[in-house]
Amino acid sequence: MKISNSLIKLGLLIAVMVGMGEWSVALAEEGTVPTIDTGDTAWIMVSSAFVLCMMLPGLALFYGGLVRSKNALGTIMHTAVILCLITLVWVICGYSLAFGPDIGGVIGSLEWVGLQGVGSEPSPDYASTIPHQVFMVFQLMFAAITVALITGSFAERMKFKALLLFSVLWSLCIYSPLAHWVWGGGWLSQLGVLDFAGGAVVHISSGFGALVCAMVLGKRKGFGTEPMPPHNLPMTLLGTGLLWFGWFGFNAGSALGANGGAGVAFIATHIAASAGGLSWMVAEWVHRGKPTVLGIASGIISGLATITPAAGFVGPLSAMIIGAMAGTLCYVAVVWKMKLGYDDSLDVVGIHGVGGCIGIVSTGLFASIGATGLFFGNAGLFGIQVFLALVTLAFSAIGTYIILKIVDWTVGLRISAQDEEMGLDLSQHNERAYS
Amino acid sequence: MKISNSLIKLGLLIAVMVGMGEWSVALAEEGTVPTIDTGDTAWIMVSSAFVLCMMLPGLALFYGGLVRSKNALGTIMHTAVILCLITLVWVICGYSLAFGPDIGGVIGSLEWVGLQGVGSEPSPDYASTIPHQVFMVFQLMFAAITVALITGSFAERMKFKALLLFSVLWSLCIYSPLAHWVWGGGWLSQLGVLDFAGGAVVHISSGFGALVCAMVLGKRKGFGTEPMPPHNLPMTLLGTGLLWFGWFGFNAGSALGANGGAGVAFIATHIAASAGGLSWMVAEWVHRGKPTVLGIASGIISGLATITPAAGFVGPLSAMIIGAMAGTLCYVAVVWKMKLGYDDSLDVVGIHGVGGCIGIVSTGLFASIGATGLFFGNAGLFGIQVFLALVTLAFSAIGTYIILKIVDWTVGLRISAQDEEMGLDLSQHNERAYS
Amino acid sequence: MKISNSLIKLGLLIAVMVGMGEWSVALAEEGTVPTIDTGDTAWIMVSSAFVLCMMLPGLALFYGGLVRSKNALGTIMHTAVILCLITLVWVICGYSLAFGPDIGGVIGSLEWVGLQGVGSEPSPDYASTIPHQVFMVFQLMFAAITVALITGSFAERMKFKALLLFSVLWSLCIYSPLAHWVWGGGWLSQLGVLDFAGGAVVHISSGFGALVCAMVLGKRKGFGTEPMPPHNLPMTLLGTGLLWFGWFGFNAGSALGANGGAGVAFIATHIAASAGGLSWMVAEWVHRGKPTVLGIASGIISGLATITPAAGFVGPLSAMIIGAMAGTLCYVAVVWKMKLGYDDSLDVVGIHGVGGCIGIVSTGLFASIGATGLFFGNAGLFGIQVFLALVTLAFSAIGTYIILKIVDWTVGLRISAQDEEMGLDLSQHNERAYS
Amino acid sequence: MKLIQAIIKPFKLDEVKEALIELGIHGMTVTEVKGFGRQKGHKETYRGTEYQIEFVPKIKLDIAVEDKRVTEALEAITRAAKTGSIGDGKIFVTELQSVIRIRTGESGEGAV
Amino acid sequence: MKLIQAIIKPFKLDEVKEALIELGIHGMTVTEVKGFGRQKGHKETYRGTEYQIEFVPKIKLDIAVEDKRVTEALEAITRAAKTGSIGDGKIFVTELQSVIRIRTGESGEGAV
Amino acid sequence: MKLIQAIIKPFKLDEVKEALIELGIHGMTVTEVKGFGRQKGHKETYRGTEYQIEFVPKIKLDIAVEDKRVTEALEAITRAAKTGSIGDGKIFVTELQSVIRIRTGESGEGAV
Ligand SMILES: Nc1ncnc2c1ncn2[C@@H]1O[C@H](COP(=O)(O)OP(=O)(O)O)[C@@H](O)[C@H]1O
Ligand SMILES: Nc1ncnc2c1ncn2[C@@H]1O[C@H](COP(=O)(O)OP(=O)(O)O)[C@@H](O)[C@H]1O
Ligand SMILES: Nc1ncnc2c1ncn2[C@@H]1O[C@H](COP(=O)(O)OP(=O)(O)O)[C@@H](O)[C@H]1O
Repeated sequence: MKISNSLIKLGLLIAVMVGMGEWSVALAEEGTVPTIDTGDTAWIMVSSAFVLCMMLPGLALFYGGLVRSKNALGTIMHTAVILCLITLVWVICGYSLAFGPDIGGVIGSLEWVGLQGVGSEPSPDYASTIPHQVFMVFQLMFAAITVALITGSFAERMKFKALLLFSVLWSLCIYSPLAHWVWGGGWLSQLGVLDFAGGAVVHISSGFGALVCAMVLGKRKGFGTEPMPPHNLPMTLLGTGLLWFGWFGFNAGSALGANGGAGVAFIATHIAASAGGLSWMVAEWVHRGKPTVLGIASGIISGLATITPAAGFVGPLSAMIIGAMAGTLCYVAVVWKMKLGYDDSLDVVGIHGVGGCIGIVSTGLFASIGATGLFFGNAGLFGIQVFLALVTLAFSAIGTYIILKIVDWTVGLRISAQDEEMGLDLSQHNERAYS
Repeated sequence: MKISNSLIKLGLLIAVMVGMGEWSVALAEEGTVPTIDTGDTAWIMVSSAFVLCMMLPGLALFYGGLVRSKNALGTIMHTAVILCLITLVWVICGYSLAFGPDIGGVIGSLEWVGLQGVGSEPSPDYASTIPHQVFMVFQLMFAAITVALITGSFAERMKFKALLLFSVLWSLCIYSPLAHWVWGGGWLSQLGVLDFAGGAVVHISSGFGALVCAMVLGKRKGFGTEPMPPHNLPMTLLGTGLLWFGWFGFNAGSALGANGGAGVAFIATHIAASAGGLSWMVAEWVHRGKPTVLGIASGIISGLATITPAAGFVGPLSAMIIGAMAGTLCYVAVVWKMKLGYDDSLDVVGIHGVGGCIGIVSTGLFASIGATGLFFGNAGLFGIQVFLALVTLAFSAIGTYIILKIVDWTVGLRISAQDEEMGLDLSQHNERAYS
Repeated sequence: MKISNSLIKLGLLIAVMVGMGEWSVALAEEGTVPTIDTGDTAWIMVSSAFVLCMMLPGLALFYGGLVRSKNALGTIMHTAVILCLITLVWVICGYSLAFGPDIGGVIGSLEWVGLQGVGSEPSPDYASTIPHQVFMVFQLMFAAITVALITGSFAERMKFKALLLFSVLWSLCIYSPLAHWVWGGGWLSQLGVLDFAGGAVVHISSGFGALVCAMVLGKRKGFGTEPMPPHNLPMTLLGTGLLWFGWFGFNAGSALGANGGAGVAFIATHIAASAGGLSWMVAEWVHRGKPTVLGIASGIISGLATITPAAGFVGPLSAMIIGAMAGTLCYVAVVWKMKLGYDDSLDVVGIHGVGGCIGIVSTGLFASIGATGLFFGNAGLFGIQVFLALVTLAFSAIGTYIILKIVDWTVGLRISAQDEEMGLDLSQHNERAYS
Repeated sequence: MKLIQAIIKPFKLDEVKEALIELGIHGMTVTEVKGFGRQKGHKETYRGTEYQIEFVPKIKLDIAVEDKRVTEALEAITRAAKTGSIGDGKIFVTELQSVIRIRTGESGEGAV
Repeated sequence: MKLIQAIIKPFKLDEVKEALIELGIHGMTVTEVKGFGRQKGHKETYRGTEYQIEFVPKIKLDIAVEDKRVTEALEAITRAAKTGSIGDGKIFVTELQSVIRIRTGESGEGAV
Repeated sequence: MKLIQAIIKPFKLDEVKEALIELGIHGMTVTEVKGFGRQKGHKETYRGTEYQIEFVPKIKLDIAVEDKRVTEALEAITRAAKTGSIGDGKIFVTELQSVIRIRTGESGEGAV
């Protein structure tokens, strides 16, 4: 009796470890076959679906509500077509470039082109308790949403063909390498950078790509002189809700299992979103005299974007501070934009670019779970994180610039003034949003 | 090699046990450390996200579609800001008051302030197969939505500052104590009351709080004389769908695991929603000559609210009866409101108050799974349930009255007549929903 | 005591196997008691909720946005009331007819009427790792959505009473038998047909039922002469996103567990949706000169409908080909409709009917995982699949015709010309969508 | 020059437009309006509360025509817009003092 | 016959309608318009950027009345629509050359 | 007093408003309308079916002006609203018999 009981206890002990990511890795190292855990698999499939929901309908409507009604469909289309397109790009070669067997720390090999060798067994390299294909599709969603985020900066004026070409090039030349460097075993990961769910890979890269887009494409006709109020804020709030909802998959899914680490990321995400929403609201209240609904929505997204790299590494109170900083500083960044004079139409730079930087740096400051940041005594991490932010920013900005030039020379970037007057919906798609 | 292999197999064997809910309970009783089950954890994280989705965008749009367009954003804002605010309140001290170590059956201690001691291990007291933090965030969603429900009663006329103060006070002084009494080991739970997912804690409390709000704030300008049709019913139907969807997390998540009990709650929830929708539709059809879309939506919500306390305790046919009663009686209650003459603008009393009461009492009648109600031979439970309904109702009504008076004395409850004419969106937030 | 311990160990052993999809089948055959797996249960509950989300709000808004604004609510109502009604029908006897103990390969017995015997233990016949009730509710969602899909063909002109009667009859007389034949152990399943998640049972049956409806009800007033543009395409795109999201539950949930097979279905679903969206967009671009937003949305749904029967049986590249065929051929079918002159108002035939046929046949061609199609050397399966498509098509078409005649004789099918002019919202429901 | 303002049932717009085009009148301006008159509106019901909505959707057409074509225009509109049931609408005619085509600056009959 | 065009504050519509009905005037046509005038509009703020919105929502009423009732109609409208604060609106009166009831084809005063 | 009704391209509204303000005309009423005329509309495509939409969004401005300012007002509008391409719109002028300011009850030129 006692012996069998202790055996059971021992087993349980082991079982716990199985539940925890690190052990399965250990086991994999011993050469055993990793096994699928149904709970982890369920969670990552759900998380993948959640991230899809962040894009379509989430981001599509968030952006769609912010533009003028003559551009509502064209704006939604950006996210929709990017989602379809990057899915195929990722399956064909994007995944292999990002996560395939490493070549010199720089890029993944083409071994997994067309998902060859990406089967329903766990991968030996990533997420040892879920099917490799599920890991692949979870990463696919990240690849797609990153490109979609950028579209907010050139809303209401990009040629549709240009959008297609830009998206494919950007995904292959900016996203896949970056994902490889940070998550696929590349050189940055070897330096020990921390990016839990994509503060650098997703938000800094899209945010500063967006800045370059806004500068290269130029202002919208009438920007700064005529009011361009959002045509449907309830739609934007709907998008906000779906983004928040989906972000649980984005961040807590990045634990790659339904374990304690996922729980840490889940609550950090939720708390930062709330703190971000409130702090933006208060900042605008103080600055402009009224709390606004678009303000709280923007603050929520700022909080979510900012906590992304830190989610799995910080406790609830740190998350609250990070979220509060996010809402305030992103608000300041967005207000400054008007002074700098570029037309980042839906504030991708101010929210994702600035938020991503704050998040990456904050990870170096506040990390206390599974890593140690400056405030807990490890100055080294802070330096590494600042370096990560700068490298990502520079790589994305320069790469985006080159890609835009290529697109401009080939198909042209911007629609004609007359088409802009008419709106994307009629000029690019022969459709109207509302009849 | 072989030895380590067999050890691993043994470990796996045992791991399976972790997968089985009953076992971990048995084990916990033997005094062993509770272990995380990935399936249960996945389910409760999903459920938490689902309940978030019930609020934003769910409830926000459900309510937002029902008001006049000049108040659309202000109404959505109520839910959004409450979600952010109560998140912080809960993290800082609400959770500790509700679920922290019991003080005399009345309130939780402040031991868990700032989530101190709420870690990624299961709590010894609640939900032994999921991280304590995940249990905490699941409960957080309940705390937030309860306050948000109330806002329907004073829609289109509450000062924004008053809303903020009211929400914080209500959550701390009404919700946390009630949650403690019923779910946190407090005096009501010691009496043996049954409230599976919040018929009393969530629906009766918000519903009768709402009644007092409607009475204290008074009618909207023009109420009863001019038509105030919902400005966007498709938006309300969207909200209905998301509420239904999220309610699976709310109710089946309250099983705190992905087990047979969750399945029981899941199907009871679904059946009661359907029966509620149809019965309200038929009642209105008989009464007014036409079945309405808002009617079926309202009936669905009535069914969902009503089954909430009973979901895990009743079989499918009982759920059908409870749902059918819900749709009919809530319809009657809502029609009566016009006669009583108070302006519960979005019918929080008629749906959540009345529905909650029916549900709590029905649990005492129909319980047959894991508990026994009157119809299955246990009159005692029935009495206890009626007592629970009355205590909750009285506590919430009186408490809400006091809080409203405090808010009125400090920041004032109601916007000026001119602001009301203008609408919340422009007067409180300098924004318009549609441009 | 020792014996009980060894028994426990034995149970555990078996439990492990249960955790692994393939094994559980073997065990069931050996007659052991199936046990619940929390990961699988979490996944199927989530999947059920996802399919609910596909209907309300998903399909309801997808369809609602496509009609004219005077019919917006009436169209949403179709899905809402069908969801409620078929839920009760299914619980009362539909499930028993479809999945109850087989009678001669033709129909399920009435043994499980009112869900008697459908408990929270796994069923011995279906899905041995999840509660039987959870399997039942997952199937319920399929039953409901199938009927709801049809409503697109007779949008804007069906009497509400007729809709109710039609739905009940169709579900009982067409859906339940078909589900039994293919999934409930009936004669088609005995032939070895493959229908992973409902290409025949759901899409062919609703698609060709819809064709008959469109023909019997006749054209809308003004069809072909006056423009009937969609009144709210952002709403339709919102629906598209929610359908895509929910379809992960529909298809990957049909693996009935969170295992490798679910992963296979998940990625096939996602890839086919993307390929479908792009291929329809390109087809329309070539044909009409502009890529459209409604086009990509329609292509996404075509891809999803088409991959449904194949999802668990095909690899990613096959899924891409199937999706690409779906988008192109469904576009062609929809354009042809105008030539054939029937008014399938929201293109149920062109998308679900045609898509379902392509999918069922493609399964016979491309199956390579757990089954072998023509392209992998097994011509037999191809023949069987063609047979399945034809049988389903004929059964649904004929059955629908008879049901429509019965409904016409009893309550009448079509609203008056004046009511049609006025719109469903005011004439059938005394409501307006927007005020 | 006269300005004809016709208030008609919305679904008659296409027929009226065709009738005018047949007369060679190729310009008009359309406004969505709500009418109040003999035609009673409709009932709406929200959560058991009934509202009588008295305003009925109508279309207002503004058409500037040369004096000599007014009679035939009025006849054409009346014919095309008529259903014979209450609520068919009204036509109002006012005198136009001048008409200008913005594009060219020309005024008078040629500007229409 | 005269055509009265009254531009009023939206929330005054019901009162004006009642006032006209009391006079026995049972027909009117309502248009949602935006007004620009002495009444300043409002401020809107989106992400910290302020817009001054100068156009104010108004309701335009078109009412055809027989000449003899014009004065009382104008008085009734003025009384009912007045709040005394800036932005109450204007009333414009023009001469109607003819009025036709489409349903019956009748014209003149009987058509109103 | 005259009532000027100008039908213009929507994006010209601001310029026209500025031009009028420069003249000291500080009141106007704006209606969203659809125009039908020489300017052909646009094509829309839904699931492969093409519709020719003949109605084009326009803005209608109603401006009451004293007689003496009519000419300059017409000139200002024409200048500001002109793009030179088809569809620039029309201006209609009618005689106003009286104008009342609701707030004060005053009528005539002072009421504008
Ligand atoms: N005196 C009026 N002034 C302006 N518009 C009117 C007047 N009377 C009727 N109308 C318009 O004509 C429409 C039709 O009038 P109504 O009295 O309903 O029917 P009928 O045209 O058959 O007499 C009304 O909805 C309203 O828009
Ligand atoms: N000259 C004008 N022509 C046409 N409409 C005018 C004119 N002046 C004012 N209006 C209309 O009357 C409304 C009220 O005018 P406003 O100057 O704001 O206040 P008040 O009526 O108190 O003088 C304006 O919003 C506008 O719709
Ligand atoms: N006869 C008319 N009556 C009323 N409005 C007219 C008339 N002709 C044109 N319009 C209005 O003027 C607008 C511009 O007219 P259109 O013929 O397209 O171009 P243009 O002004 O360059 O001649 C039309 O869209 C319509 O709103």
